[in-house]
Amino acid sequence: MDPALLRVRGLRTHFASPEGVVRAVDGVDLVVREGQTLCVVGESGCGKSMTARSILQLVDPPGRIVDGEILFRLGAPAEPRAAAAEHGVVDLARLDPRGRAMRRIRGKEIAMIFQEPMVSLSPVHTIGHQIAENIRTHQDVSKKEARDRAIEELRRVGIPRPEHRVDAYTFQLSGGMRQRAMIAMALACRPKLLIADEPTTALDVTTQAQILELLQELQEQLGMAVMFITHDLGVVAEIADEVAVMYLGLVVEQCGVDELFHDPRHPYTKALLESVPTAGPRAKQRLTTITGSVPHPYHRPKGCPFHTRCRQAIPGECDHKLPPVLATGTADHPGSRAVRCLLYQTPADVAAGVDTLGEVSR
Amino acid sequence: MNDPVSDPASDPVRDPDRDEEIYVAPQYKLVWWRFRRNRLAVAGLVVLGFLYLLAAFCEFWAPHTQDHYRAVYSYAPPQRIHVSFDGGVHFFVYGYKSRPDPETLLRTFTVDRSTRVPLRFFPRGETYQLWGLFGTDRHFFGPVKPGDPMYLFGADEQGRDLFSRLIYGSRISMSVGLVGVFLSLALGVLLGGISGYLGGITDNLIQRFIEFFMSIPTLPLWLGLAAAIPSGWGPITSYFAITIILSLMGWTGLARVVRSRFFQIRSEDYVLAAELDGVRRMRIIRRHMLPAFTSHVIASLTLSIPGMILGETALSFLGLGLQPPVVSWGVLLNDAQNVRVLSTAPWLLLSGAAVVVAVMALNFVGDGLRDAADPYES
Amino acid sequence: MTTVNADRSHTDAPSGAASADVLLRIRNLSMRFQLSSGFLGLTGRTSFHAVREVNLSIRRGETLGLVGESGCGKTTLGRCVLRAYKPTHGELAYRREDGTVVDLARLGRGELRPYRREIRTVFQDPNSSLNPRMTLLQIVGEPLLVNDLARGAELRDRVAEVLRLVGLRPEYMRRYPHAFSGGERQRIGIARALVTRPRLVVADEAVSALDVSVRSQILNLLEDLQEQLGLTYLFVSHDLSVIRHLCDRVAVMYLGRIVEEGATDDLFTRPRHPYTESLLRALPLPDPRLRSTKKRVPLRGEVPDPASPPPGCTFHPRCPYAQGRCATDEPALIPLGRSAAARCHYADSLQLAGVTDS
Amino acid sequence: MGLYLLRRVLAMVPTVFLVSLVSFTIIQLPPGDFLDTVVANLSQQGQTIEPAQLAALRQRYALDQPMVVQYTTWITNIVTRGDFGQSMLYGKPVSELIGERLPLTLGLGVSVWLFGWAIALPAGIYSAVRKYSLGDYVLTSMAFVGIAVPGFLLALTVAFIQFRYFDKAVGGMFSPEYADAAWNLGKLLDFLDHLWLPVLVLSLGGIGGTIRVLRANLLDELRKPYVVTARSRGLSERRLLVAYPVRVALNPFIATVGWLIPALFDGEVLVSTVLGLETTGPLLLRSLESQDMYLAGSIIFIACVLTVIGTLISDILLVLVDPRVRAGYA
Repeated sequence: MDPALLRVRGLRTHFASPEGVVRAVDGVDLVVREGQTLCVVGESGCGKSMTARSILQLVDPPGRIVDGEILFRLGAPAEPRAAAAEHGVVDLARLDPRGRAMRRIRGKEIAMIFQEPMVSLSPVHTIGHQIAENIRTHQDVSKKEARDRAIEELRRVGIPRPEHRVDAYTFQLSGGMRQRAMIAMALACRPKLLIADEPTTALDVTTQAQILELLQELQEQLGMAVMFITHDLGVVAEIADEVAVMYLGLVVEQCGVDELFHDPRHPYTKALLESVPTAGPRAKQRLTTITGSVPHPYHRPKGCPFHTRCRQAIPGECDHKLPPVLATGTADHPGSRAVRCLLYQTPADVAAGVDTLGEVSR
Repeated sequence: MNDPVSDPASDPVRDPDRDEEIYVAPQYKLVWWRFRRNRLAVAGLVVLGFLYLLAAFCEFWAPHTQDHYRAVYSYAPPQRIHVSFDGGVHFFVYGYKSRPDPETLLRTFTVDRSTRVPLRFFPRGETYQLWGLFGTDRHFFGPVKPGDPMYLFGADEQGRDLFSRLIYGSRISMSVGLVGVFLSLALGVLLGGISGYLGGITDNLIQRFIEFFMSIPTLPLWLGLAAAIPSGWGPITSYFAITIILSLMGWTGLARVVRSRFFQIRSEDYVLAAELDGVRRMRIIRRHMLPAFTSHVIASLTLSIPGMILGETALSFLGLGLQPPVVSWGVLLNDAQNVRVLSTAPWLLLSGAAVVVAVMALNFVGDGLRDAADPYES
Repeated sequence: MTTVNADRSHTDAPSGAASADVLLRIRNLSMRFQLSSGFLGLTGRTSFHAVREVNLSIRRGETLGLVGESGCGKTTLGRCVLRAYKPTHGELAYRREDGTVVDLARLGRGELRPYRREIRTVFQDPNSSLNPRMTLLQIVGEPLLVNDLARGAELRDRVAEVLRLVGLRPEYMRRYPHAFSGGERQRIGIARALVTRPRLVVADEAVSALDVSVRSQILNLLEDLQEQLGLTYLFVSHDLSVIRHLCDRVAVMYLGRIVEEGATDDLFTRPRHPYTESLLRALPLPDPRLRSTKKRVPLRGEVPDPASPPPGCTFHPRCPYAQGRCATDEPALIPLGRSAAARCHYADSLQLAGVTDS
Repeated sequence: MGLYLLRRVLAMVPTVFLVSLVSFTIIQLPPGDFLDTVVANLSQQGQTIEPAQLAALRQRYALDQPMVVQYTTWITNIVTRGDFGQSMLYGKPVSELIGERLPLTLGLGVSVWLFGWAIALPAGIYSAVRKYSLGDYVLTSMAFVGIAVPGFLLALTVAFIQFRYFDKAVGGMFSPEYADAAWNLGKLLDFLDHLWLPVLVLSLGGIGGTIRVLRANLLDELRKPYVVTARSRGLSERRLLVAYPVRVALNPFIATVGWLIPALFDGEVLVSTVLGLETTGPLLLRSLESQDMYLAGSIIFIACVLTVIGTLISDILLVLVDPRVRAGYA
């Protein structure tokens, strides 16, 4: 139904340092479907930002993509580069990070927005200049035209008096307006995929609501897919179609948003959901916690990375074997889900929600 | 975005056995561990240690005293040390044959392979008072017979041994930087601290004053002040006068460093936390603020020593700084002002090489310290 | 030292509780900051009220939540209570163990020292609030040492005790903060707050910098400690879900003023101030099935510059229910029921939506 | 902007006043007034000076008046008549002596600045962008050497090498045969032939410093998130580098254009002395050696004033290039 726009398989991004190798991303599999929103959720240090950056080959040295494929389906068949790739699909991991092919995808096919617009935008250029530059990088238009387009884009993201604000510098705007400007910039070339790296984390709740609303509106208008990175399960519940849960460089579960909140499979997902205080009916009751904290990347546990904190860990199994991905249905099918956990032995277990201990989850 | 993963170098953890050692390591250890990883800085530190050791015991290291001269060896060229192995290990240099040039009246020297000047460790030579405490005539290295010519770096016009004079010169040249830097530090910490602590209009005034100082060309002013030093002053007085002049110009940078660090640390949460603990002001400064900027200040100090050394060298080279009979590298270079003299005795430039080595070593160490100064920031 | 009459009644404060219950009564508290600019700081001098005429009571043993967007003055209010700032105006009537009441707002540096160990704080950022150059023992033991509460072996014992209390191993007290993870560091911060056996703890965004899984541990810890030690919390946060989980009562701040105050459940299910409603509505709920039930009208505009607040009700430019008089008349804090109040002309008549309970 | 300019120019007044005080103090430092020195010098050479002439000079420079009056007279003479006093060493007005030499000093300064930046800026950028490459190591070590080798030592070494191995005397800006000749192609070439050495020697230290600072600044900028953002929009590396981080990293240099002038005076005194250039540096040195204090003080005063003007230019440039600074004064 909704075919995959981006499919990441076995992605590994490692950082080599004199102290050893940090495996920031270590075998990530995920799928973003056309026109849909995939939320990537996880705690700090789980590699979600690095996964996002790896997709656009924006990892700074000493970081390096060491393995895996990032398959992206290119837009119009007329695209000259697409001819080279089979069925219009390119493996972004194999492109030269500085090459022309990669640059044509950045900003045009896949755009990215970041957490802190103040530092993510140039301090010495006006926002109009930066938007116009983006347009002119990918399209052959005059300066005047690019500027008019920039004003249009600013209006679209709800910045008041855009013909005036187009000449503003980032430090002259409020946090919410900056984030809007960054969105305008990212969407100026109508990308098919927007990667949003914690775009609302630094904002107040009311501003966050405005930005989320805006993103959803624009997504509907422009028909793009969104990969939204966040640590806030509330935000996930608001906007996601599908969710990928990450832990220590691995996607441990990917499924539809409703299944995630109401029928989770992975013990980490379950524990995460239980540990969130809800604004719902209140009782001064203890929260369920996950013991310990996320291990330091230098001390990555063997086997399933979560086994050290997992209530259902099987001694002798989980601390040895890295669980394989068990997927139900085909990855292109909505309603399909994928889990990495030894409690499930077959895809059928995953579908049924029965783990090998015979316990029916929730 | 706050992935600790993004900067793996920030964490020195390697093998778990060392973890506990790192966990309980105080700041100076962490700084040292970080410093140690910078090879250039470590090399600089070794050279620096060597130079200061040389300066501290120069009478012992130098084969001759600084004023020991023999006019017959005027502009005698450097000798090479040879080793012979007949009946044990012996070091020696060849003697000179010389004859006056009829045109220039300067002596020209050739190596005389027939005479050997035997050398040894710990020979007896001229007596000296080490640090004014005790007298001895033992030197580290020198000719077996005190009167024999040994000019490893050549001789100057009066036949004085440049090698010995360089070693003696290191005492003044290397200490000018240290003393000057401490004077600068006193001024800088005082004014920078006042500026940072009081803030407001006081801060503003001190800042304008510092800007004014920084906008004055240093060397002309040094020259002006140095020229005003009465020539009748003794060597020690003029040494301190020169040092004060040098430090007058160097304190502004330090004051700025101190002030900005002060502001930065004062706004740290842990300082507020200490205030809310009921810690008294003096204790906050002593226990919480000073330790946080000592390492930075030491790094800045190290980096400002070279400026002082170069300043002294420049002044003395021009004849406005220290005057003979005081020996410093600058004073020695003063002999090398004339290109014609240089073409006769190019080895006179060796004192310049000493300056370069010292300055580079200090820069390496300072850079290394600066990079290692804050082991907690990633 | 100023002593406030203990049984003075405060009719304008909405707390209906007997005043013996009240640990700290904040009356008409204002905090104004000076901003200077220009050459030598002489040319321009502006000031703004970060906190304006706040009245609030904190009762013994309760958790009072203080919520609002960034820049609303909640942190400043917390720091006034801690006397990190000297309030420009108003009273901080603090009831001591023996029943006497002291106005903390008027005390000087030296006079404050005895109260520093009774009113403690937990900081937001466990990385910057712990001196990286001091060991756990030095950090946690410092308040004991400087207040002459303990030294030597006794100090060590008390530090060990409080470390155990917050779930850290006392063997670690020779370690430096860099040896600990974020959650553990926050525990150290809590240990430092508790080591003097305080009565009131001001927690300023104490769990905001933490990861979800660690945050729940710390929230549980704070609750357990309150029960064990009979602590009173002033919990400052922008996170409504944490506030709802932890707090008994909530005060909502906007542009330096309290705009609404009430018992947590009441305030969440039936807000009385339009701003509270907007906050609640903006809060993302962790259940995708609630998506359709929410009205999707985000709050318009942005928080105005506190240096030049709008006339009348400061919220009126963004308020969906604003009427003519809102732009001119400043509403008073209207008491609503037993311990609630809202600063809105129409607090009685508006039917505002709270959080729908699933 | 206009207001800002006005404020900055006004702020210069106290600085210039302070600088003049310092210079005047230097003039006054040696014991006795300068006429005493003149008389002493002349009598050493067996000459005398007319008492009437002496009295006239004394009155002109208010030497018999209190210090305040002397200072006022000195500064008034400078401001109103451009009269910096009399050099007793050369027996000429100071203004004339400085007027002869200042153009060459400033010309040398501009050449040093242009040459230095032409070398150092590309080198610094290269060094930062290709961090830890062979080129970076080579440039960084050269920068270290450049900082550590004092200019005069380098000048001395080069002069020695030229004298010893190329049999070429170094000194002056012209060969003897062109010294008094009118300007023609030959003289120009001869001038350039003499110019390269001082320019090279004088710029070396600055080049080293610039490379190191620019490299550090640029490395800081390259780490900033806005670079990643720009890259994520598909900009080519070269455009991205020039349009964003380099521009920001260069700002501190623009801010310090003004400091180049004192730096020039610092380096120039020694190098010109060694190389025998007819600039203000050796003049200052000679005047100091012979205690010709009006000349010395005036040179220091002019150097300081030029520095203040340079700082002003820097500030204006910085406002022009950096919108953040501009907004602060808008």
